[in-house]
Amino acid sequence: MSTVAEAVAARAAASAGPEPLTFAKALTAAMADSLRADDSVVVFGEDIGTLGGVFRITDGLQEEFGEQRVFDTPLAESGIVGMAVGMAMNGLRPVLELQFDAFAYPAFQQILSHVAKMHNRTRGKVRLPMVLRVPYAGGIGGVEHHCDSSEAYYAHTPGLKVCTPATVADAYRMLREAIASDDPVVFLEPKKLYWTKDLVDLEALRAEFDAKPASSEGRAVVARPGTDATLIAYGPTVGTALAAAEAAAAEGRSVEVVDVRSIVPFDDETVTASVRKTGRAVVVAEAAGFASVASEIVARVQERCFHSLAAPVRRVTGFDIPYPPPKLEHWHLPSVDRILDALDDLQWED
Amino acid sequence: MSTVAEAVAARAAASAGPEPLTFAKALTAAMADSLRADDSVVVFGEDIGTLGGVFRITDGLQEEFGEQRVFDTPLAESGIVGMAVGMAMNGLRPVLELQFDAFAYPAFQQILSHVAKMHNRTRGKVRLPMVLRVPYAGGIGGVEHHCDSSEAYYAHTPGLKVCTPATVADAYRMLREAIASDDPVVFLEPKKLYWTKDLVDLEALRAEFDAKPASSEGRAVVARPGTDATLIAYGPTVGTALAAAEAAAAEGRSVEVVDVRSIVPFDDETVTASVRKTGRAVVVAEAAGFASVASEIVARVQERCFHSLAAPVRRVTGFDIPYPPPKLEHWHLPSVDRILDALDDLQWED
Amino acid sequence: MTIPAEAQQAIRSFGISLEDYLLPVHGRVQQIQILDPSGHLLPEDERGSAPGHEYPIPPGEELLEAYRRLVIGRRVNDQNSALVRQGRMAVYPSSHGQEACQVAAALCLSEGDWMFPTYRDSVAVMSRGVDPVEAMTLFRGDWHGGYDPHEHHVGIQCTPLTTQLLHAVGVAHAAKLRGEDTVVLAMCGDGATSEGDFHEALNFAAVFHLPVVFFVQNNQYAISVPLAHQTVAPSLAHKAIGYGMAGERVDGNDAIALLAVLDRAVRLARSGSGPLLVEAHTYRMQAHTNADDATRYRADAEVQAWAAKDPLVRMREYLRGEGVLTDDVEASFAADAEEVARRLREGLGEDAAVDPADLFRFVFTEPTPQLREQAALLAEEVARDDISARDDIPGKEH
Amino acid sequence: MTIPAEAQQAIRSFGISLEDYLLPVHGRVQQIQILDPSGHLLPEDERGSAPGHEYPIPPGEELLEAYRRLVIGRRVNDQNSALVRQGRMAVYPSSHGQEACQVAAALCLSEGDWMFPTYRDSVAVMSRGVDPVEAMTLFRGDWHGGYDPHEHHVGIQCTPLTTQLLHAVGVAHAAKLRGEDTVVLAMCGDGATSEGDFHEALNFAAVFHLPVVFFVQNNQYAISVPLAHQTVAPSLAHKAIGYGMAGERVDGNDAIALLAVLDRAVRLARSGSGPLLVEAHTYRMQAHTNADDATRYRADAEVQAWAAKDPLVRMREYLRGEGVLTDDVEASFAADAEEVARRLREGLGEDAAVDPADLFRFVFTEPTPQLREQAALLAEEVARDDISARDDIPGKEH
Ligand SMILES: Cc1ncc(C[n+]2csc(CCOP(=O)(O)OP(=O)(O)O)c2C)c(N)n1
Ligand SMILES: Cc1ncc(C[n+]2csc(CCOP(=O)(O)OP(=O)(O)O)c2C)c(N)n1
Ligand SMILES: [Mg+2]
Ligand SMILES: [Mg+2]
Repeated sequence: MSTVAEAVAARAAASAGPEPLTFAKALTAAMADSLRADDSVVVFGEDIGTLGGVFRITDGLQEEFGEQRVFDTPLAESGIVGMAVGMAMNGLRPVLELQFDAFAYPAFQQILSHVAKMHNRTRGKVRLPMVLRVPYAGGIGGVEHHCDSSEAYYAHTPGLKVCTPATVADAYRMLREAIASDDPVVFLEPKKLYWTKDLVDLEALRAEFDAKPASSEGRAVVARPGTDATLIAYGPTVGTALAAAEAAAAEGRSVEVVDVRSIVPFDDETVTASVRKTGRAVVVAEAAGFASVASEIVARVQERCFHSLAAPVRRVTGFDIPYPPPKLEHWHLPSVDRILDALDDLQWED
Repeated sequence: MSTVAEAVAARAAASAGPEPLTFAKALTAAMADSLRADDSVVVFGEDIGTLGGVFRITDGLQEEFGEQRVFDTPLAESGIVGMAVGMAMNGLRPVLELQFDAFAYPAFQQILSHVAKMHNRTRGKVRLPMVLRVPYAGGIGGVEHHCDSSEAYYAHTPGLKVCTPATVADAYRMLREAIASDDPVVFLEPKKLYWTKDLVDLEALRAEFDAKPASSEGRAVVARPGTDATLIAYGPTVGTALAAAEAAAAEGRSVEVVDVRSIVPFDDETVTASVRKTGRAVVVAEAAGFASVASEIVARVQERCFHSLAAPVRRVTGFDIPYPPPKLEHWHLPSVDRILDALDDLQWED
Repeated sequence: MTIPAEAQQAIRSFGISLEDYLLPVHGRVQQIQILDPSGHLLPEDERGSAPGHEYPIPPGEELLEAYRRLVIGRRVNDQNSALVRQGRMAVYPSSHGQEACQVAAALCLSEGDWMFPTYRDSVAVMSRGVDPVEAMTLFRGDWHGGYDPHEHHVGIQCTPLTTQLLHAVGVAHAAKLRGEDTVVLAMCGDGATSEGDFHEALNFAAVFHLPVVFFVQNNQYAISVPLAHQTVAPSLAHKAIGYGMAGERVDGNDAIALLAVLDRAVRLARSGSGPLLVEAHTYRMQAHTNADDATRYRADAEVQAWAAKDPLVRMREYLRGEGVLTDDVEASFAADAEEVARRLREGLGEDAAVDPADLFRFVFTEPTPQLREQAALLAEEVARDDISARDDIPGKEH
Repeated sequence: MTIPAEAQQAIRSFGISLEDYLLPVHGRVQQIQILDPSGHLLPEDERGSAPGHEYPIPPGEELLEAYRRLVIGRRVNDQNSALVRQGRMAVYPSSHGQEACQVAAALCLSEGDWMFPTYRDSVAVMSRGVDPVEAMTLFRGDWHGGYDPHEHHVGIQCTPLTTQLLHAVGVAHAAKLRGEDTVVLAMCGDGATSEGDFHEALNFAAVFHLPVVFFVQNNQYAISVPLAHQTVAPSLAHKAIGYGMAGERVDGNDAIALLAVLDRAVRLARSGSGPLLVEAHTYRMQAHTNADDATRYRADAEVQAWAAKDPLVRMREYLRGEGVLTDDVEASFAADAEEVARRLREGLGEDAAVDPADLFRFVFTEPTPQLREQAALLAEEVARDDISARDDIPGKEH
């Protein structure tokens, strides 16, 4: 029986053109291709073997690559990350799955004190090429501890690269780049996007990666061009920002949307160019706003675009509350209306 | 043999006026007074009993209050915090010492998923009156893992109060308030201030606390008035900011310094009033700047004071690097000169 | 740290005791079992206990009450699973097959004692007295917890694995400092024993010599991961040794053995033995939760083999054999179970009103200025009725 | 997961083996000891090993070489403590009194093997071949680590307690997946065994059946906290049981016993036994570091009692008694030690130049645009010479 990744590949090759592919399967394909391309890649975590992961992102990988390269671990997150540090020290490229955002917390000492610092501590003698895949954020009706937006913890920690895809193509592209990176990468996967689909030419993406394996690393992208204001979003809120831009267009306002993609490093160039052009900006993120990645983006934008700004940079973020229970989460999440309100607030009368 | 806390108290009472007191001894006195005033207060952590803590902040407490109320634990930070959660659930007020900033990381799951959320999760049925004392930040020539500035992790987590004193009087005042608080408080102690001294009337502080036990909770304070620009600082950088203001005064510039004191909740009123008045602001913090408390302050200030600002809000923070080794740390830490440079940058010519 | 002589004597034969492993011997993993799967009493010398330390069979009324709760527990599990299928609950981790553990956990405790359960222990929580509908609040998605932990001395059902064991230790420690004789039952699964907090909790309890009974339901799987990938120790009860603690392994589908062992454990703990570890050998008959597909990782034959060891059937056969369980009594138990099921159906049948302002009410004892601002923003939105009319709500589609 | 029959046989009497604790027996904690404190061989039946599994005494040259390293190790400890007092180093955690453990840890490994040391294991690190001055970089404050871990297969000396045990497990796992026969020695202290990572590391090593020898130097204190507040287990070696691992306890001031036990452990691990746990019973003769004041928490009498068990004296007496250690040989060892001390004094005697640009060089394999900006800012400051002239540098006063 061929694996799903192969099936996907076969289908893509046969049709030689875009096919509907889920975000989840794009991630699976990225891992399968990386395992195929590089013997040193290993994949492990909780339930990622036989089960294929609770979100089925590693589905079929153990079957294809065997229990030596794709395996379940005992249930201990610090153990998973700490063991990966040693494996990376000794020539492998571990790709870990931490089952849910909040269940990475037991591993924080290993992540903050070792994953982030080993390269620096050893003056570059020890590289830690490892990827920490973290399904994050909410909007899926999950109970407590299953929907945290934890990017700020990672982004604030020097020595970690942090990125998050918002499209199916980026899911493939960015995960392959993360696995190929010689630095540790925290790869944040917006859970609610796992089941989204897009027409994607996987063969073209493969060719793109083979030709320029780091083409999108560290780069933001303009997801929708516009002239009157800029929405800056990443991961789970990119879609909401695009929907808001669409709604604003109906009201005659041309709104540009920037998809940040890479939180660390941050693409000041793309973001600054957009806001200097439009003169107005709203940062949209799902995490609690206080001392967050959104705060950082606001701080950078006002520093760099001060004289172009017609209004203060606004934020639409999650409230400063523990992630709410399923029945209340829609009040917490940044919504199109809340974004439109923030846009309306940008002192258009001045 | 009387305890140091008593000795200090006796001295203060005898002289009936300000006495030179170290920051460290002010903290000791605050714990001693809290233990005396409230039977439910217990103090524990690593080496805090017989030894009196590696910084001697709990010196004499076990002797005075006994091994039931002041005790050493096995060496396990998650254990310390998790056990404290249960003790707080069952009627006690634990005051914990986490030996150094980076050694709180093993406890992050307990802190982020339980300490911060228990009250919310139980709709207020379970209160967790506990204080996590964390010696933090650098400037003491400490080796790696002993000088992290970890406030952003706590401040970003909804459900935690976070504060940090910068003066000897505040060390006493704020720690007593934190212990009296019914919410969990992360109490950040700038290590390099432990040995600073100030003339402090401890009896007056006691009377102040007895009269208004939460008088400073959540409040920032103007540490030095000025008219031309505002320096916003907290904990270890307040002193540096004051020195910079002094130096600026010599150059004819009147600089106001706001000591934030309470990071969560944040005193927008005091900060906003200052910046609206001066029209210029620099945030000074020791932590790495990216996605930090400093970012948050910049974001809030530009949102609230946009039309008063003559220049973008600037930051002087630690670089986005792992805390450097002793011989290099002075290049990393916010310095008077770097603050003066930032002030110079605030577009005075416009 | 001194153990009363009487307790000391008793601990000595509480399974793997402190004195038991100091010099080499050879043998097999012992396990306490009193009833065989067909409901017959095993011969005394095959029950796994050390000679002279046999476990007494609990009195008949206790067993009958236990069976009643088993019947209710099974019904609760099946009713809740049905409610999930009907979309009345977000998720339900069923303890179908583990009801004997659930019921024994509740029955072994006195009123002042505390229980610290996991997400899977809803039946134990209800059996302890918590209102069934309140217990389901978490899984229904109205709030993170629906009951007041102080009311029945039951911690909020805990998801971050083994973190609750430390809370149990803290509750016991506070009680001890106040001189109360509270015993705390700290529950977790087999997979959870691999987490660092398990280690720290057992060690803290042992070093502070606290009356905590650690109760591990070894249901053979952590989601899809079988026990063999979790540990290669001869048993999970053996983990007690490293903490200077006594441990015991018990058949987790034998309610009589469970009651006997847990009763003794609680009694020992109360009399100053320090903490104890009990491993119950059982099986999760259904998938991890409704979101899981157990056929991906385990064979039907294995499930069937365990079905033959069903804890209800075994107890029923025994009690019928003893003549205690008549048709009438059975009918009344069934009616009790049906009543709880009805309460669950009714309680979860209609949507309880949720108040968006609750988002800000309980973060702190008093909302901060920042939270008041955010609450005002939301209140304004709600007032505009924008939100209720919106279609673009993220997550609505799931 | 299959253990070769030969190894299995050997493990059976490797102290507390899997088979040893399955049924009750009574006795005392066993400990391997070969030399008594006065340097005489103990009678064979008092050495603590199971009959038929006695530890052979290592050959004379190995013992002589071990003694040479003991002498150097002691000199290194004392020299470094002196350099701290002279302000040439920021801090030094001395292993004075634990040199036998340090030397045995280095001697038991082959070239391809790995060592994962703690902050206290500088002597072991140097004994493994790392340049003494490079090893001191961390404590001197020039950088976080001064040597290349790959060069001698020695992890950077680790401060966050027991985190390095997991790195050791990972290195062993990677080697195993590649089919290499690397053994990894993972070191920690008694206090560190209470941390969650200790538990996770031992369990991962056991479940993945990896050739890791966990080596705990039980020096009776974690800073000020005595062992009794850390654990109530009969010994730290007993912690092996909960992971299905074999453990052994050894006199940590008896270099011969240490070499015998560690040599066997490494051999067993290499031959497929899976991980093993060795606890060495020793004593930290000096304060935790120069910043500590040990008189606050321990009595002089206790320290003196341990001084009488000094590992150097014992070994010296034995080797002199055997006639292997002549005055000439001793003089040459002393000269070797003096040579290392001289290198330390010289290497640490003058300030090495530090480059502020290093702050940004190694954060990532390539600096990010943000780091380049920050580096430029600092470079500009440095160029203006402001910084070197500044008096207000925070921390300068300390
Ligand atoms: C710290 C943490 N990591 C991961 C998870 C995700 N998770 C939930 S249940 C589970 C398996 C638990 O298995 P076990 O302890 O055996 O309990 P059981 O579900 O079998 O009752 C996992 C991995 C979690 N809840 N918490
Ligand atoms: C996670 C963590 N917590 C706390 C500390 C602070 N600390 C450094 S050494 C030490 C004591 C360690 O004792 P032990 O493991 O016995 O080793 P020893 O110092 O005796 O060699 C402590 C508490 C630390 N380094 N790491
Ligand atoms: Mg289980
Ligand atoms: Mg020690």
